[in-house]
Amino acid sequence: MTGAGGGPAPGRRGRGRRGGEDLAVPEAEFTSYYGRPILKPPVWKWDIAAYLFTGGLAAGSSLLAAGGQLTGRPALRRAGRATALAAVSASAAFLIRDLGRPERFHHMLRVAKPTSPMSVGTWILSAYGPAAGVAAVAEAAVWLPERGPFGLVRRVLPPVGRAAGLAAAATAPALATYTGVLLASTAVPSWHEAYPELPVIFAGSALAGGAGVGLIAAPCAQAGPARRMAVAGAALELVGSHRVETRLGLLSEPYRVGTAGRLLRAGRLLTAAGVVGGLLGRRSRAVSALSGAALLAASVATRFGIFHGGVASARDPKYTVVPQRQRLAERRAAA
Amino acid sequence: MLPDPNSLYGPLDPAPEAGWSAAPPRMGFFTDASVCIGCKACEVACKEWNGVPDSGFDLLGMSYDNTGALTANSWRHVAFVEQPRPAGHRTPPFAGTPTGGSVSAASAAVAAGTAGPTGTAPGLLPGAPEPAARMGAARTGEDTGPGTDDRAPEFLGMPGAAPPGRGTGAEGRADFRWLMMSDVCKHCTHAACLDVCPTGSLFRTEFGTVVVQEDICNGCGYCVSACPYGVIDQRKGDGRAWKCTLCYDRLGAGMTPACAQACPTESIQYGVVDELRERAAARVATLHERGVPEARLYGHDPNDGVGGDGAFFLLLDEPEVYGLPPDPVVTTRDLPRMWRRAGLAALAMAAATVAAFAGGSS
Amino acid sequence: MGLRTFIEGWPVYRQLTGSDPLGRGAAAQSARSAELTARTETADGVARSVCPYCAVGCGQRVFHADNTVTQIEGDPDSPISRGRLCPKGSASKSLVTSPLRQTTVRYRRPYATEWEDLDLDVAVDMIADRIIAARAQTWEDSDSEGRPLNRTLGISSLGGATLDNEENYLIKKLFTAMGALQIENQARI
Amino acid sequence: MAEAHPVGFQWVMEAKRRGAKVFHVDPRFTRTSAVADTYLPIRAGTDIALLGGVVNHILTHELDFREYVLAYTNAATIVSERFADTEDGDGFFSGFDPETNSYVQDSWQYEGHEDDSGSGHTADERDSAAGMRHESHGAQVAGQVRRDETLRHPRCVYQILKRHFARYTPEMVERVCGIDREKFLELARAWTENSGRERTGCLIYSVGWTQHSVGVQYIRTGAIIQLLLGNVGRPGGGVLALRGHASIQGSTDIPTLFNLLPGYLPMPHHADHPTFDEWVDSIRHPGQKGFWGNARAYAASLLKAYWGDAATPENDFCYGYLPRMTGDHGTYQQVLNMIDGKVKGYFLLGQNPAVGSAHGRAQRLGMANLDWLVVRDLFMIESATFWRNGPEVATGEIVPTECRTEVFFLPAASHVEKEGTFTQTQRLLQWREKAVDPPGDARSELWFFYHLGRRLREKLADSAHPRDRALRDLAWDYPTHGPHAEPRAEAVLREINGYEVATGRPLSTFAEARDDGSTAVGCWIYAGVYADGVNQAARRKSRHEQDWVAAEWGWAWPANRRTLYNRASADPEGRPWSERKRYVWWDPEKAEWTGYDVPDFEKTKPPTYRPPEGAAGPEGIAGDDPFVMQGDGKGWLYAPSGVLDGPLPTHYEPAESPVRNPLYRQQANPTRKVYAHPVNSVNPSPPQEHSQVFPYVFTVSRLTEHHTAGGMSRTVRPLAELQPEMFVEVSPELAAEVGLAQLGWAHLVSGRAVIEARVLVTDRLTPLRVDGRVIHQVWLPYHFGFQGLVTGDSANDLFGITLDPNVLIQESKIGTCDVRPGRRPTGPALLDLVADYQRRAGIVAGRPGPAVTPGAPPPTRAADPTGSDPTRADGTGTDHGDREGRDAS
Repeated sequence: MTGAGGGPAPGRRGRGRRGGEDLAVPEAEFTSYYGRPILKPPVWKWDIAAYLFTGGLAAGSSLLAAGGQLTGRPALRRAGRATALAAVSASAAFLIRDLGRPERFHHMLRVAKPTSPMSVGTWILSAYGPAAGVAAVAEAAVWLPERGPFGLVRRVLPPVGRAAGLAAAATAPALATYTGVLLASTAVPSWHEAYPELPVIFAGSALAGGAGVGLIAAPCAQAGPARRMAVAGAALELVGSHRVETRLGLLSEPYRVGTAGRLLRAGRLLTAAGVVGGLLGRRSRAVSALSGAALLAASVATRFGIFHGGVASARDPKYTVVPQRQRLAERRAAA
Repeated sequence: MLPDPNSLYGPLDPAPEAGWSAAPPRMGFFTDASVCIGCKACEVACKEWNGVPDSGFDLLGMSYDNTGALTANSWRHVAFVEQPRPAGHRTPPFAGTPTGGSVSAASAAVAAGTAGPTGTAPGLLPGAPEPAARMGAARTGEDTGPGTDDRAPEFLGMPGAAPPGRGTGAEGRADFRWLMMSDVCKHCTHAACLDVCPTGSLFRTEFGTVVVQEDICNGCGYCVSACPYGVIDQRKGDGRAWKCTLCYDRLGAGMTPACAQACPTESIQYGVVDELRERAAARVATLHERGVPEARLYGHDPNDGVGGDGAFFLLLDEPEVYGLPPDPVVTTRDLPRMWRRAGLAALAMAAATVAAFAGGSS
Repeated sequence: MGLRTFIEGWPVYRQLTGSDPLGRGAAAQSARSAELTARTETADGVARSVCPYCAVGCGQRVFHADNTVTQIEGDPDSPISRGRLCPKGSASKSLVTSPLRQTTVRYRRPYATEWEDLDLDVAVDMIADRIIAARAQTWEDSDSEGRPLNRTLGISSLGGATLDNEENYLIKKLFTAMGALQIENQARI
Repeated sequence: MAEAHPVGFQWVMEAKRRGAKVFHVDPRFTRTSAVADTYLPIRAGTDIALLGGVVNHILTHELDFREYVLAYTNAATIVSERFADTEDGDGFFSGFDPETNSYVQDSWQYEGHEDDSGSGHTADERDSAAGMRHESHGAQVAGQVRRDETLRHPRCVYQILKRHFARYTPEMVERVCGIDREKFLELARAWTENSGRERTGCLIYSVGWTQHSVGVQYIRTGAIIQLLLGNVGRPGGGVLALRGHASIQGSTDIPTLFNLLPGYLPMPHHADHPTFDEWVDSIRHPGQKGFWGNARAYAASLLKAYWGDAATPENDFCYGYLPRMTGDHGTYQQVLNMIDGKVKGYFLLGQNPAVGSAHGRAQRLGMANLDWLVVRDLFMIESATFWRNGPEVATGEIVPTECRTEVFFLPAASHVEKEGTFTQTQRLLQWREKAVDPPGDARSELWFFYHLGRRLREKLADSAHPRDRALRDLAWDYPTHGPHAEPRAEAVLREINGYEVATGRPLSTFAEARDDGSTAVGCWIYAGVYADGVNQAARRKSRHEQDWVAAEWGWAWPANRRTLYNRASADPEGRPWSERKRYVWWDPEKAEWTGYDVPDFEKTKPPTYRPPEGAAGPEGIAGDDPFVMQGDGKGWLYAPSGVLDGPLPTHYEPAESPVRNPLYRQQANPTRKVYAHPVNSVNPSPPQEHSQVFPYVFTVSRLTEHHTAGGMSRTVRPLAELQPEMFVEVSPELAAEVGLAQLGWAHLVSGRAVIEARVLVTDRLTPLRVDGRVIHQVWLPYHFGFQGLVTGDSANDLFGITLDPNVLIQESKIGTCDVRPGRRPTGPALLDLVADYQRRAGIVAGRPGPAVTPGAPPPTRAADPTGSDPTRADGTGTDHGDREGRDAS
């Protein structure tokens, strides 16, 4: 078994790896027990897909904020920090909400397991969340009275916020990309086999999302980095999602059809629109903001698309049996 | 103590690797489908001991299987498969009777569409008719055992085209076999459910088994997606994940797990995994001698994708016929590469941000 | 619980200090799991019994605590069953502890549409009265030729195949003494 | 066996693992078939034809274990020249009396014993199910018999058997049973090849075999094969009955049955047994051989146990108190009497006839017409709630406000809430310890009947009625304990075991029973279960600590003997037939029988012993006569008495069959018990007209996941979920013919009822080619009813009432029906549908078809048998029953 993992051998089935939509897989003949799924599809509900988005958004926003902080673009900083706090709060809410036993959310802190992306994510969030929170709260310093105990806080907060903002930014890329591993490290066929791409897509999507916040919030003068972030993010996202839709042979199918296919196509369009709008409309606050919104929407669509694609692949035993049969046949042929 | 080099993939004795320095020998199940009589004592004995609730009162039409699948509310599941194939009967069961074609495929296809509330999530999902029909279809050529599965099941069209009993194989059916197999959690050497569990609720016991700790589980559901066998799921209302514990409490008291103790025909054998593997190999050899070439082991090989199962099987057909994945792989095999990819992506993200801020003037 | 105990009980700490750095085994074990024991170990007692379903006669061990059955499983000593049970035998605990079991006397008056409650003692007394009345109504001393009959055909009974020998003995003895001949059980069916 | 007795089946799997071949014969492919080496689908109701084919195979090829057969069976015995076989009588043996549709057995006797048949006429025996008396012992034979050791005499049993079964050829088996002849031969060869000195073969049946109008003869046929092959009394041999209830054997030994008293003593008959002496002599047959000679002691000791001090030799031990039979008082007769208003009160003790008995509608209508009903059960069963939610309430036949039955539901204690013994299917008594107290008002039957009796006796203490003396004199003092004054079960067991009245010393064996009133024995065959004052049934020595016979686990009657007639495991000289199969043998040095089991023989009687002239009782049994309970010490291939419907098994069609009997003009068992009651009916069978109205055969049996009428399984969650719905299994061929779809609905119509079920279309059922036509069979579980966690229509509703003449057990393993797609009608439309079928089938209420098939005149004493046939119905005189296809409508 090579590093390509359990994926089907290139060229064997997905004829024309780069053949765009022409990836028709011969109708797979397979057997399963009363035709039923072999795997249990994920029990995660929409809130996990939403978390993928908000987590990425928080990460992208924190990076944006840190950039703004370091390059003197206060609008980016403020918007980034505020969005980061809101997004990370929503993330926590989504995560806890999805638990079967929400009151036991703190059990996540019992262990620190490198084998569990969710455990790793928990600790990343534990590091990131407070930092992002403090950074955002620091923005409120200006509204505090100048005297008294609050005056002290008002004076201390900005430097603390700066440190926190940098800390949040330092952990943000991990927050954005670990979710790729979160999905990939499952038995869900189309997630697992997409493990090389998922972090890339999610990184790109996070960047684009952060950029979207910047485009919406910042005056055109400060929005340049956001535009560039959008381009970079879109590039990562588009390359990544193109690869999952084409590289995985049969397992790419769930990303091309049904809900997942529609969402990913929509994501691609919105991303393109966002980037184009961001670049062409650089002088128009409105166009920029619209572009930013498109990027955010694209990020949402992409996350939900990836999510649904995986779920679909687990629901149909075809995606479990056929690639595994193929693998066995290849092993036998080799032996 | 450093983790074993095979701590994520490959042959391993899991209990010592999980920190049990004075671990007893690894314990497990060998489930021999060739002597299973489908009585479901295992299902019931398990529920009685473990206080597992019912999983719905629905006629599924999957032969005598009204459980449907392993769920949080059924930790043993007896599969029933009817097939117009030879079964080592000295003469075919229906030789000489005025039969038409077989209906096994068509009936299975209809049964694929049933479902019922199991009280769990995701529970029992309906299936597709074609692969169900293929399960119940005759085979072209002779069944000479595992690894010769290039022959497609002989399945002549979907039901509905012709009334059952007509139109398919007009020469009549003579051969028939009724497969039964008690499925259970595999207690993998490399257990993805355990590895991905963020709370440590799922843990490796000193017996090498994999157990959900009900006082810890917070119902995150990660294990459900991680299991390559589709074993574990979530109990509704309760919210937690449940599965076979290999009767951890009984093992601690030196007792046999409830299902194995109840099993009337020793189809479910409990013991030291190494010994069970020897016994299983001998049983396969015996069956091959007795003219049952289709007998094969499943999950016994420490070199397979999950490092071998603590609960493995002797099957009489391909694994997927029984609802088992033909070549499962634990997700952690690829985990280091996944983290590397995530790291690269994170770096790219950071670099892109730096570039975005550093690379322009506006 | 002191802080020290708390820290030492924290699996992350145990991961860092113990033999299970990945937190997948010993370090992750909960206090409950560590103390887990089979409830058969803590039972008040175990009764050696026999399965109530079919006639194979499989040995059962009935574990109980606080006057409640906590587990019923096969008796490995039995030369008949070697500790094994079928699904029905395995379900014996659910059978005897079932919430659907009727545990109070129910009474349906003639022509009534609903059940009502009745005291057990009163019920037995009423049944005794009805037996005496039925005998009085339907007693046959002798046949047309004067040969003794000593019986009533006004009382019937069905059942016994699920009961104990001792019970069947008393049933037959009492019914015979009251002249009730029409005593039957599943062996006729 | 895997279906209904999975744990017992472990021993079959064990044998298979060691190389045994397993053959499974069943109308449907079951979980047993799945692991058998060969499965033989059979038309329900034709087992005698199949087994008769095996007998023929053995005799034709002389494959019998000749040494065993000669020495241990009655093969050599010469039968009366007056005997005529069914092969000559077109389905009738000699001695048939068409007035009563029963036999006079004189002509069946051994030569020179023609007047010894005991009852002479069997009509009375049929009514009292007298065949059941022989469970503990064979029927009687007086004196010496004539034998031909060469087996060539034309009237020796061997030759009679050979002629009788000569037509049961493989071709005939195929024609009757629908079993491929090659497959039949596979079975016959395997059975014969695996029997003899070195090997034994075992025949196992589930008691569905008894639920036929020729049920006893099924088992007889099996016994004949096993005797011919030397498979009786030897390890790994035998005819094993898999009974279906925890203590159904016990409830036959200590009978809650109308015709028996404990230990298979007959309930006295008003005409035959007016006095104690006549009663006793009818049991022991003075002067006859065998172990039945001490019957007087058993009978006197029983009455002593019943009436204690009041029972004295002078008053015949209160024999006069016993109620007397005048005819058939069986459960089905009772139910018909209930419908007719003759029964006032009814006790149901852990039994659910509304679902579990044949003709459920009759059962429910009967219960709805009582003064009072007492139901004692764990759960609220259908038999307690029929007045509010039974099917007849839906059809309007039972109107709650018009139903007068007063119902007492008394909750019962479960098996863990009381102590006592069950007797399992191999006669083994096992004591159960009590684990917990019963909940609420729940009480044991022991408690209920003890206190009911106590109360009755109190109420009648001052009664002057003679009828109450039996109650007032009853020995009814049992020690009680606990807050509810629970009687001590061990005290009752001690009484069952028997004791010396003077000292109270428990007896060690039934040989200690006396006829002078000095011993009281509740059930003589159980004597020894409390030997030495120790509860032997409570023994639990682990199987790991004793040999494979495990004699110290529980206690088996008689005398803790695990295999009956085990003297036959040794050759006539007392040596094991082979080392592999040694079990019980004669030790010449110690001059006694020894072995793994308790020898079923007088311990010191040497193999060379020959009885002196005129010896009676045990003394009359020779040293090489293993069948010590038989009057001649031999295993009976041919039964000159004791079986009412023939000395040899004969294939008759079931009472309801779509097929004309291919062997004889006589269609069905002419001696079967039928009830001409308006509620009862029998679907027409050929040659009657209109049999095509009910073209399909249905058969019912158990599922592993459920128990009997469902009262102990449909109420239990982990079982109810495993088989949650009533279903019918049909072959793909029938599904196509009728238009049934997998998981759709079907309804089945008989002359009694219509029920509905979900459809499972499965390859496990197959049509059969029978006598040139295709017969379809469907299968139903009979577990479902209208109460419980899971509910459904009751299969037993479809049956009518027709009984085996020997034991009065109903034919409820086969009936005919129509099968239609879709759900059944409800309400009055349901009754209309059944009425329509009855009309089309020419069913007249209360007029079952003729027992003697028209045109099949039996060799009889009657001058004009057909003309004098009182039960003959109209329009049945010709043999033009439609043999093909369904009714066109």
